[in-house]
Amino acid sequence: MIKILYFGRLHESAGRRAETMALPEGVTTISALKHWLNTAHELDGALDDPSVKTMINQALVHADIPLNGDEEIGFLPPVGGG
Amino acid sequence: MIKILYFGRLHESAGRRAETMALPEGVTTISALKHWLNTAHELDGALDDPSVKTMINQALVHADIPLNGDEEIGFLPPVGGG
Amino acid sequence: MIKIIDTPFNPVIELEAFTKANSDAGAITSFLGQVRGETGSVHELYLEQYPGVTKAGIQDAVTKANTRWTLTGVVVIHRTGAMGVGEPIVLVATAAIHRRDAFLSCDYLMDYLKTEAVFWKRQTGAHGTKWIEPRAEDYKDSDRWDTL
Amino acid sequence: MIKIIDTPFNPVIELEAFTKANSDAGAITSFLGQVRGETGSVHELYLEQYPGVTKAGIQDAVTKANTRWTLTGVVVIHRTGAMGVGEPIVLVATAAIHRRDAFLSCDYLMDYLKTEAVFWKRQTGAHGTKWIEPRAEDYKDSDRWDTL
Repeated sequence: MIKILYFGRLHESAGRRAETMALPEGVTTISALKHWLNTAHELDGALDDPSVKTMINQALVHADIPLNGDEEIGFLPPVGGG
Repeated sequence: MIKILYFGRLHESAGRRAETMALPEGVTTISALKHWLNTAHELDGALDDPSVKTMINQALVHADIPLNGDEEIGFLPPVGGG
Repeated sequence: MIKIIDTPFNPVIELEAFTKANSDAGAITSFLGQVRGETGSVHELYLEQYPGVTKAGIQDAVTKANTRWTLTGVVVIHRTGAMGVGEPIVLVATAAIHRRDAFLSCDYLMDYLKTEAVFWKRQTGAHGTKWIEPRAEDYKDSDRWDTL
Repeated sequence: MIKIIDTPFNPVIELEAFTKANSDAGAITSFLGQVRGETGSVHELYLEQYPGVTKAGIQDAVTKANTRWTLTGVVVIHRTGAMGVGEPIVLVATAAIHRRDAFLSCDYLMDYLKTEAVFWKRQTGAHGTKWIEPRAEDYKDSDRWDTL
Protein backbone atom coordinates (compact mmCIF):
# COMPACT_ATOMS: atom_id res chain seq x y z
CA MET A 1 0.00 0.00 0.00
CA ILE A 2 1.13 3.55 -0.65
CA LYS A 3 0.42 6.32 1.79
CA ILE A 4 -0.25 9.74 0.27
CA LEU A 5 -0.06 12.98 2.27
CA TYR A 6 -1.49 16.33 1.13
CA PHE A 7 -0.15 19.42 2.91
CA GLY A 8 -1.29 23.01 3.27
CA ARG A 9 -3.83 24.18 0.73
CA LEU A 10 -3.52 20.85 -1.12
CA HIS A 11 -5.41 19.04 1.59
CA GLU A 12 -8.32 21.36 0.97
CA SER A 13 -8.13 20.84 -2.82
CA ALA A 14 -7.92 17.06 -2.41
CA GLY A 15 -10.57 16.99 0.28
CA ARG A 16 -8.30 14.89 2.51
CA ARG A 17 -5.03 15.09 4.41
CA ALA A 18 -3.97 11.52 3.74
CA GLU A 19 -5.04 8.38 1.98
CA THR A 20 -3.75 4.84 1.76
CA MET A 21 -4.25 2.78 -1.39
CA ALA A 22 -2.78 0.13 -3.61
CA LEU A 23 -1.06 1.54 -6.69
CA PRO A 24 -3.82 2.00 -9.28
CA GLU A 25 -3.62 -0.39 -12.22
CA GLY A 26 -1.11 0.74 -14.84
CA VAL A 27 0.50 3.31 -12.50
CA THR A 28 4.18 2.51 -12.01
CA THR A 29 5.92 5.88 -11.60
CA ILE A 30 5.45 9.03 -9.53
CA SER A 31 4.47 11.12 -12.55
CA ALA A 32 1.82 8.58 -13.54
CA LEU A 33 0.51 8.62 -9.95
CA LYS A 34 0.32 12.41 -9.94
CA HIS A 35 -1.60 12.33 -13.21
CA TRP A 36 -3.97 9.69 -11.81
CA LEU A 37 -4.57 11.67 -8.57
CA ASN A 38 -5.08 14.95 -10.45
CA THR A 39 -7.89 13.28 -12.33
CA ALA A 40 -9.37 11.19 -9.51
CA HIS A 41 -9.60 14.12 -7.10
CA GLU A 42 -10.36 16.76 -9.76
CA LEU A 43 -7.29 18.73 -8.75
CA ASP A 44 -7.09 20.72 -11.98
CA GLY A 45 -3.42 19.73 -12.35
CA ALA A 46 -2.48 21.10 -8.92
CA LEU A 47 0.01 18.27 -8.28
CA ASP A 48 1.86 19.14 -11.50
CA ASP A 49 2.29 22.78 -10.51
CA PRO A 50 6.06 23.40 -10.46
CA SER A 51 5.73 25.05 -7.01
CA VAL A 52 4.47 21.77 -5.53
CA LYS A 53 7.29 19.52 -4.37
CA THR A 54 7.09 15.78 -4.12
CA MET A 55 8.70 13.64 -1.42
CA ILE A 56 9.02 9.87 -1.54
CA ASN A 57 9.75 8.38 1.86
CA GLN A 58 10.47 11.91 3.13
CA ALA A 59 13.12 12.67 0.49
CA LEU A 60 12.61 15.23 -2.27
CA VAL A 61 12.41 13.77 -5.76
CA HIS A 62 12.79 15.67 -8.99
CA ALA A 63 12.94 12.89 -11.60
CA ASP A 64 10.21 10.45 -12.59
CA ILE A 65 10.91 7.67 -10.07
CA PRO A 66 9.42 4.14 -10.34
CA LEU A 67 7.18 3.15 -7.41
CA ASN A 68 7.17 -0.17 -5.54
CA GLY A 69 3.73 0.35 -4.06
CA ASP A 70 4.84 0.63 -0.42
CA GLU A 71 6.04 4.23 -0.31
CA GLU A 72 5.01 7.27 1.74
CA ILE A 73 4.43 10.05 -0.78
CA GLY A 74 4.07 13.68 0.27
CA PHE A 75 2.86 16.60 -1.84
CA LEU A 76 4.16 19.93 -0.52
CA PRO A 77 3.00 23.39 -1.59
CA PRO A 78 5.61 26.16 -1.05
CA VAL A 79 6.65 26.30 2.61
CA GLY A 80 6.53 29.67 4.29
CA GLY A 81 8.12 29.08 7.66
CA GLY A 82 6.25 29.25 10.94
CA MET B 1 30.68 71.66 51.12
CA ILE B 2 31.84 69.73 48.07
CA LYS B 3 31.22 66.03 47.68
CA ILE B 4 33.94 64.08 45.90
CA LEU B 5 33.38 60.60 44.42
CA TYR B 6 36.14 58.22 43.36
CA PHE B 7 35.12 55.39 41.04
CA GLY B 8 36.65 52.09 39.98
CA ARG B 9 40.35 51.74 40.68
CA LEU B 10 40.52 55.37 41.83
CA HIS B 11 38.70 54.55 45.05
CA GLU B 12 41.47 52.13 45.85
CA SER B 13 44.17 54.68 45.02
CA ALA B 14 42.45 57.37 47.09
CA GLY B 15 41.65 54.97 49.90
CA ARG B 16 38.02 56.10 49.88
CA ARG B 17 34.92 56.08 47.69
CA ALA B 18 33.69 59.49 48.70
CA GLU B 19 34.55 62.46 50.87
CA THR B 20 32.85 65.70 51.78
CA MET B 21 34.89 68.81 52.52
CA ALA B 22 34.99 72.55 52.28
CA LEU B 23 37.01 73.83 49.34
CA PRO B 24 40.62 73.95 50.59
CA GLU B 25 42.01 77.43 51.02
CA GLY B 26 43.19 78.94 47.75
CA VAL B 27 41.44 76.29 45.64
CA THR B 28 38.89 77.94 43.33
CA THR B 29 38.83 75.78 40.16
CA ILE B 30 38.52 72.10 39.29
CA SER B 31 42.14 71.88 38.10
CA ALA B 32 43.39 73.37 41.34
CA LEU B 33 41.24 70.89 43.28
CA LYS B 34 42.63 67.96 41.30
CA HIS B 35 46.16 69.16 42.00
CA TRP B 36 45.36 69.52 45.69
CA LEU B 37 43.78 66.02 45.91
CA ASN B 38 46.64 64.41 43.96
CA THR B 39 49.00 65.73 46.63
CA ALA B 40 46.78 65.20 49.70
CA HIS B 41 46.01 61.55 48.84
CA GLU B 42 49.41 60.81 47.28
CA LEU B 43 47.72 59.84 44.02
CA ASP B 44 50.85 60.24 41.92
CA GLY B 45 48.95 62.50 39.49
CA ALA B 46 46.25 59.89 38.86
CA LEU B 47 43.50 62.54 38.65
CA ASP B 48 45.40 64.35 35.89
CA ASP B 49 45.66 61.20 33.78
CA PRO B 50 43.91 62.05 30.48
CA SER B 51 41.95 58.79 30.69
CA VAL B 52 40.29 59.98 33.91
CA LYS B 53 37.15 62.02 33.25
CA THR B 54 35.75 64.62 35.60
CA MET B 55 32.08 65.28 36.23
CA ILE B 56 30.69 68.28 38.07
CA ASN B 57 27.12 67.77 39.22
CA GLN B 58 26.98 64.67 36.99
CA ALA B 59 27.99 66.52 33.80
CA LEU B 60 31.30 65.95 32.06
CA VAL B 61 33.66 68.91 32.14
CA HIS B 62 36.67 69.44 29.95
CA ALA B 63 37.69 73.03 30.71
CA ASP B 64 39.03 74.45 33.97
CA ILE B 65 35.73 75.35 35.65
CA PRO B 66 35.48 77.65 38.72
CA LEU B 67 33.98 75.97 41.80
CA ASN B 68 31.35 77.43 44.16
CA GLY B 69 32.11 74.99 46.93
CA ASP B 70 28.77 73.12 46.85
CA GLU B 71 29.30 70.76 43.91
CA GLU B 72 29.26 67.00 43.52
CA ILE B 73 32.51 66.11 41.79
CA GLY B 74 33.11 62.66 40.27
CA PHE B 75 36.40 61.21 39.03
CA LEU B 76 35.83 58.46 36.49
CA PRO B 77 38.45 56.04 35.15
CA PRO B 78 37.65 54.60 31.70
CA VAL B 79 34.30 52.80 31.74
CA GLY B 80 34.19 49.32 30.36
CA GLY B 81 30.52 48.45 30.33
CA GLY B 82 28.94 45.82 32.51
CA MET C 1 16.60 20.14 21.91
CA ILE C 2 13.89 20.49 19.29
CA LYS C 3 10.22 20.17 20.12
CA ILE C 4 7.32 20.52 17.70
CA ILE C 5 4.10 20.40 19.65
CA ASP C 6 0.42 20.88 18.89
CA THR C 7 -0.59 22.13 22.36
CA PRO C 8 0.22 25.47 24.03
CA PHE C 9 3.60 25.83 25.75
CA ASN C 10 4.81 28.24 28.40
CA PRO C 11 7.93 29.98 27.07
CA VAL C 12 8.92 31.17 30.53
CA ILE C 13 9.07 27.66 31.96
CA GLU C 14 11.03 26.47 28.94
CA LEU C 15 13.49 29.36 29.27
CA GLU C 16 13.90 28.70 32.97
CA ALA C 17 14.94 25.11 32.30
CA PHE C 18 17.28 26.23 29.53
CA THR C 19 18.84 28.94 31.68
CA LYS C 20 19.43 26.46 34.50
CA ALA C 21 21.02 23.97 32.15
CA ASN C 22 23.31 26.73 30.82
CA SER C 23 24.14 28.62 33.98
CA ASP C 24 27.83 28.78 33.05
CA ALA C 25 27.21 29.96 29.50
CA GLY C 26 27.79 33.67 29.97
CA ALA C 27 25.40 34.64 27.18
CA ILE C 28 21.86 33.47 26.47
CA THR C 29 19.79 34.98 23.67
CA SER C 30 16.17 34.07 23.19
CA PHE C 31 13.45 34.93 20.76
CA LEU C 32 9.76 34.44 21.36
CA GLY C 33 7.27 34.74 18.54
CA GLN C 34 3.62 35.21 19.41
CA VAL C 35 0.49 35.41 17.25
CA ARG C 36 0.02 39.05 16.28
CA GLY C 37 -3.35 40.72 16.23
CA GLU C 38 -2.69 42.80 13.07
CA THR C 39 -4.99 45.57 14.28
CA GLY C 40 -7.62 43.12 15.34
CA SER C 41 -8.06 41.38 12.03
CA VAL C 42 -6.49 37.99 12.81
CA HIS C 43 -8.46 35.57 14.93
CA GLU C 44 -6.55 32.37 14.43
CA LEU C 45 -3.28 31.12 13.03
CA TYR C 46 -3.06 27.49 11.98
CA LEU C 47 0.28 25.78 11.34
CA GLU C 48 0.76 22.41 9.75
CA GLN C 49 3.97 20.38 9.78
CA TYR C 50 5.18 17.30 7.92
CA PRO C 51 6.05 15.04 10.86
CA GLY C 52 9.63 13.89 10.49
CA VAL C 53 10.49 16.19 7.60
CA THR C 54 9.86 19.44 9.51
CA LYS C 55 11.94 18.34 12.48
CA ALA C 56 14.76 17.04 10.28
CA GLY C 57 14.96 20.43 8.59
CA ILE C 58 15.16 22.26 11.92
CA GLN C 59 17.76 19.78 13.16
CA ASP C 60 19.81 20.52 10.07
CA ALA C 61 19.64 24.28 10.75
CA VAL C 62 20.68 23.69 14.38
CA THR C 63 23.62 21.59 13.21
CA LYS C 64 24.65 24.40 10.83
CA ALA C 65 24.41 26.92 13.68
CA ASN C 66 26.58 24.70 15.86
CA THR C 67 29.13 24.50 13.08
CA ARG C 68 29.22 28.23 12.48
CA TRP C 69 29.18 29.44 16.09
CA THR C 70 30.46 28.09 19.38
CA LEU C 71 27.37 27.23 21.36
CA THR C 72 26.84 25.47 24.66
CA GLY C 73 23.13 24.88 24.11
CA VAL C 74 20.21 25.38 21.72
CA VAL C 75 16.50 24.93 22.22
CA VAL C 76 13.82 25.28 19.56
CA ILE C 77 10.15 24.88 20.45
CA HIS C 78 7.57 25.31 17.70
CA ARG C 79 3.81 25.13 17.90
CA THR C 80 1.55 23.62 15.28
CA GLY C 81 -2.22 23.51 15.08
CA ALA C 82 -4.62 26.35 15.81
CA MET C 83 -3.41 29.33 17.86
CA GLY C 84 -5.19 32.45 19.04
CA VAL C 85 -3.82 36.01 19.19
CA GLY C 86 -1.08 36.36 21.81
CA GLU C 87 -0.29 32.64 21.94
CA PRO C 88 3.38 31.62 21.66
CA ILE C 89 4.31 30.20 18.25
CA VAL C 90 8.04 29.73 18.55
CA LEU C 91 10.79 29.97 21.12
CA VAL C 92 14.46 29.81 20.20
CA ALA C 93 17.19 30.15 22.80
CA THR C 94 20.92 29.82 22.28
CA ALA C 95 23.63 29.76 24.93
CA ALA C 96 27.27 30.59 24.34
CA ILE C 97 30.39 31.73 26.07
CA HIS C 98 30.42 34.87 23.94
CA ARG C 99 27.63 37.32 23.31
CA ARG C 100 27.99 37.57 19.52
CA ASP C 101 27.72 33.80 19.09
CA ALA C 102 24.49 33.74 21.10
CA PHE C 103 22.93 36.66 19.18
CA LEU C 104 23.92 35.57 15.69
CA SER C 105 22.92 31.93 16.11
CA CYS C 106 19.50 32.86 17.53
CA ASP C 107 18.92 35.32 14.70
CA TYR C 108 20.04 32.72 12.13
CA LEU C 109 17.75 30.02 13.49
CA MET C 110 14.79 32.40 13.55
CA ASP C 111 15.44 33.33 9.93
CA TYR C 112 15.42 29.63 9.04
CA LEU C 113 12.22 29.04 11.00
CA LYS C 114 10.40 32.04 9.49
CA THR C 115 11.38 31.43 5.86
CA GLU C 116 12.56 27.92 5.10
CA ALA C 117 11.12 25.68 7.79
CA VAL C 118 8.61 23.14 6.53
CA PHE C 119 5.39 24.68 7.80
CA TRP C 120 2.18 25.65 6.11
CA LYS C 121 0.39 28.58 7.60
CA ARG C 122 -3.29 29.46 7.43
CA GLN C 123 -4.66 32.68 8.81
CA THR C 124 -8.27 33.29 9.77
CA GLY C 125 -9.46 36.84 10.30
CA ALA C 126 -12.08 39.39 9.52
CA HIS C 127 -11.56 38.78 5.80
CA GLY C 128 -11.84 35.00 5.94
CA THR C 129 -9.28 32.23 5.78
CA LYS C 130 -6.16 32.20 3.61
CA TRP C 131 -2.92 30.28 3.29
CA ILE C 132 0.07 32.60 3.78
CA GLU C 133 2.92 32.71 1.30
CA PRO C 134 6.46 33.69 2.43
CA ARG C 135 7.11 37.44 2.51
CA ALA C 136 9.88 38.83 0.31
CA GLU C 137 11.24 40.56 3.43
CA ASP C 138 11.74 37.19 5.12
CA TYR C 139 13.71 35.85 2.18
CA LYS C 140 15.95 38.92 2.33
CA ASP C 141 16.66 38.25 6.02
CA SER C 142 17.58 34.68 5.27
CA ASP C 143 19.85 35.70 2.39
CA ARG C 144 21.98 37.70 4.81
CA TRP C 145 23.65 34.53 6.04
CA ASP C 146 25.02 33.49 2.66
CA THR C 147 27.59 36.25 2.77
CA LEU C 148 28.88 35.64 6.30
CA MET D 1 11.88 50.15 32.32
CA ILE D 2 15.44 50.40 33.59
CA LYS D 3 16.54 48.87 36.87
CA ILE D 4 20.03 48.96 38.34
CA ILE D 5 20.08 46.82 41.46
CA ASP D 6 22.71 45.57 43.87
CA THR D 7 20.94 42.36 44.84
CA PRO D 8 20.36 39.20 42.76
CA PHE D 9 17.43 39.15 40.37
CA ASN D 10 15.56 36.29 38.73
CA PRO D 11 15.62 36.83 34.96
CA VAL D 12 12.81 34.36 34.39
CA ILE D 13 10.39 36.24 36.63
CA GLU D 14 11.36 39.52 34.96
CA LEU D 15 10.86 38.03 31.50
CA GLU D 16 7.51 36.59 32.49
CA ALA D 17 6.26 40.03 33.51
CA PHE D 18 7.65 41.55 30.33
CA THR D 19 6.11 38.87 28.13
CA LYS D 20 2.71 39.36 29.78
CA ALA D 21 2.89 43.11 29.31
CA ASN D 22 3.74 42.59 25.62
CA SER D 23 1.49 39.68 24.73
CA ASP D 24 0.42 41.37 21.50
CA ALA D 25 3.95 42.25 20.41
CA GLY D 26 4.57 39.41 17.98
CA ALA D 27 8.33 39.40 18.62
CA ILE D 28 10.28 39.43 21.87
CA THR D 29 14.05 39.14 21.94
CA SER D 30 15.95 38.81 25.17
CA PHE D 31 19.56 38.59 26.21
CA LEU D 32 20.77 37.31 29.54
CA GLY D 33 24.37 37.80 30.60
CA GLN D 34 25.70 35.69 33.44
CA VAL D 35 29.06 35.64 35.23
CA ARG D 36 31.34 33.29 33.31
CA GLY D 37 33.67 30.87 35.01
CA GLU D 38 36.53 31.33 32.48
CA THR D 39 37.66 27.75 33.04
CA GLY D 40 37.33 28.06 36.77
CA SER D 41 39.57 31.06 37.24
CA VAL D 42 36.98 33.71 38.12
CA HIS D 43 35.46 33.62 41.58
CA GLU D 44 33.78 36.99 41.74
CA LEU D 45 32.79 39.87 39.53
CA TYR D 46 32.24 43.25 41.12
CA LEU D 47 30.46 46.07 39.29
CA GLU D 48 30.31 49.67 40.39
CA GLN D 49 27.92 52.30 39.02
CA TYR D 50 27.73 56.08 39.34
CA PRO D 51 24.18 56.44 40.67
CA GLY D 52 22.24 58.78 38.40
CA VAL D 53 24.89 58.95 35.69
CA THR D 54 24.84 55.24 34.86
CA LYS D 55 21.05 55.13 34.60
CA ALA D 56 20.90 58.35 32.54
CA GLY D 57 23.32 56.80 30.05
CA ILE D 58 21.23 53.64 29.72
CA GLN D 59 18.07 55.73 29.39
CA ASP D 60 19.72 57.63 26.56
CA ALA D 61 20.57 54.36 24.76
CA VAL D 62 16.98 53.14 25.21
CA THR D 63 15.69 56.41 23.76
CA LYS D 64 18.01 56.00 20.76
CA ALA D 65 16.77 52.42 20.27
CA ASN D 66 13.18 53.64 20.38
CA THR D 67 14.00 56.25 17.77
CA ARG D 68 15.73 53.81 15.46
CA TRP D 69 13.33 50.86 15.71
CA THR D 70 9.61 50.48 16.29
CA LEU D 71 9.32 48.92 19.74
CA THR D 72 6.38 48.21 21.98
CA GLY D 73 8.49 47.66 25.09
CA VAL D 74 12.03 47.59 26.49
CA VAL D 75 13.35 46.33 29.80
CA VAL D 76 16.93 46.63 31.04
CA ILE D 77 17.96 45.14 34.36
CA HIS D 78 21.58 45.44 35.44
CA ARG D 79 23.26 44.13 38.56
CA THR D 80 25.94 45.95 40.51
CA GLY D 81 27.99 44.82 43.48
CA ALA D 82 29.62 41.44 43.97
CA MET D 83 28.43 38.48 41.88
CA GLY D 84 29.49 34.84 41.82
CA VAL D 85 29.90 32.57 38.78
CA GLY D 86 26.57 31.81 37.10
CA GLU D 87 24.78 34.81 38.62
CA PRO D 88 22.78 37.02 36.24
CA ILE D 89 24.50 40.33 35.41
CA VAL D 90 22.21 41.82 32.84
CA LEU D 91 18.88 41.18 31.18
CA VAL D 92 17.68 43.09 28.15
CA ALA D 93 14.39 42.34 26.47
CA THR D 94 12.78 44.18 23.59
CA ALA D 95 9.30 43.69 22.17
CA ALA D 96 8.20 44.69 18.68
CA ILE D 97 5.65 43.98 16.03
CA HIS D 98 8.41 42.83 13.70
CA ARG D 99 11.19 40.35 14.37
CA ARG D 100 14.08 42.42 12.96
CA ASP D 101 13.23 45.39 15.18
CA ALA D 102 13.27 43.17 18.26
CA PHE D 103 16.59 41.51 17.37
CA LEU D 104 18.45 44.63 16.31
CA SER D 105 17.36 46.76 19.25
CA CYS D 106 18.30 44.08 21.78
CA ASP D 107 21.69 43.62 20.13
CA TYR D 108 22.22 47.39 20.04
CA LEU D 109 21.38 47.86 23.72
CA MET D 110 23.66 45.00 24.74
CA ASP D 111 26.50 46.56 22.77
CA TYR D 112 25.94 49.81 24.62
CA LEU D 113 25.80 48.04 27.97
CA LYS D 114 28.95 46.01 27.34
CA THR D 115 31.10 48.81 25.97
CA GLU D 116 29.90 52.31 26.83
CA ALA D 117 27.73 51.98 29.89
CA VAL D 118 29.11 53.70 32.99
CA PHE D 119 30.26 50.69 34.97
CA TRP D 120 33.58 49.78 36.52
CA LYS D 121 34.33 46.11 36.67
CA ARG D 122 36.64 44.25 39.02
CA GLN D 123 37.36 40.57 38.65
CA THR D 124 38.63 38.31 41.40
CA GLY D 125 40.04 34.94 40.46
CA ALA D 126 42.90 32.51 40.90
CA HIS D 127 45.34 35.24 39.90
CA GLY D 128 44.06 37.90 42.27
CA THR D 129 41.94 40.98 41.75
CA LYS D 130 42.05 43.31 38.76
CA TRP D 131 39.99 46.07 37.21
CA ILE D 132 38.91 45.13 33.69
CA GLU D 133 39.46 47.43 30.73
CA PRO D 134 37.13 47.32 27.70
CA ARG D 135 38.05 44.68 25.11
CA ALA D 136 38.89 45.83 21.57
CA GLU D 137 36.30 43.28 20.33
CA ASP D 138 33.56 45.05 22.26
CA TYR D 139 34.42 48.39 20.71
CA LYS D 140 34.23 46.79 17.27
CA ASP D 141 30.73 45.48 18.04
CA SER D 142 29.61 48.91 19.12
CA ASP D 143 31.07 50.55 16.01
CA ARG D 144 28.77 48.45 13.84
CA TRP D 145 25.86 50.72 14.65
CA ASP D 146 27.46 53.88 13.29
CA THR D 147 27.05 52.64 9.72
CA LEU D 148 23.41 51.62 9.95
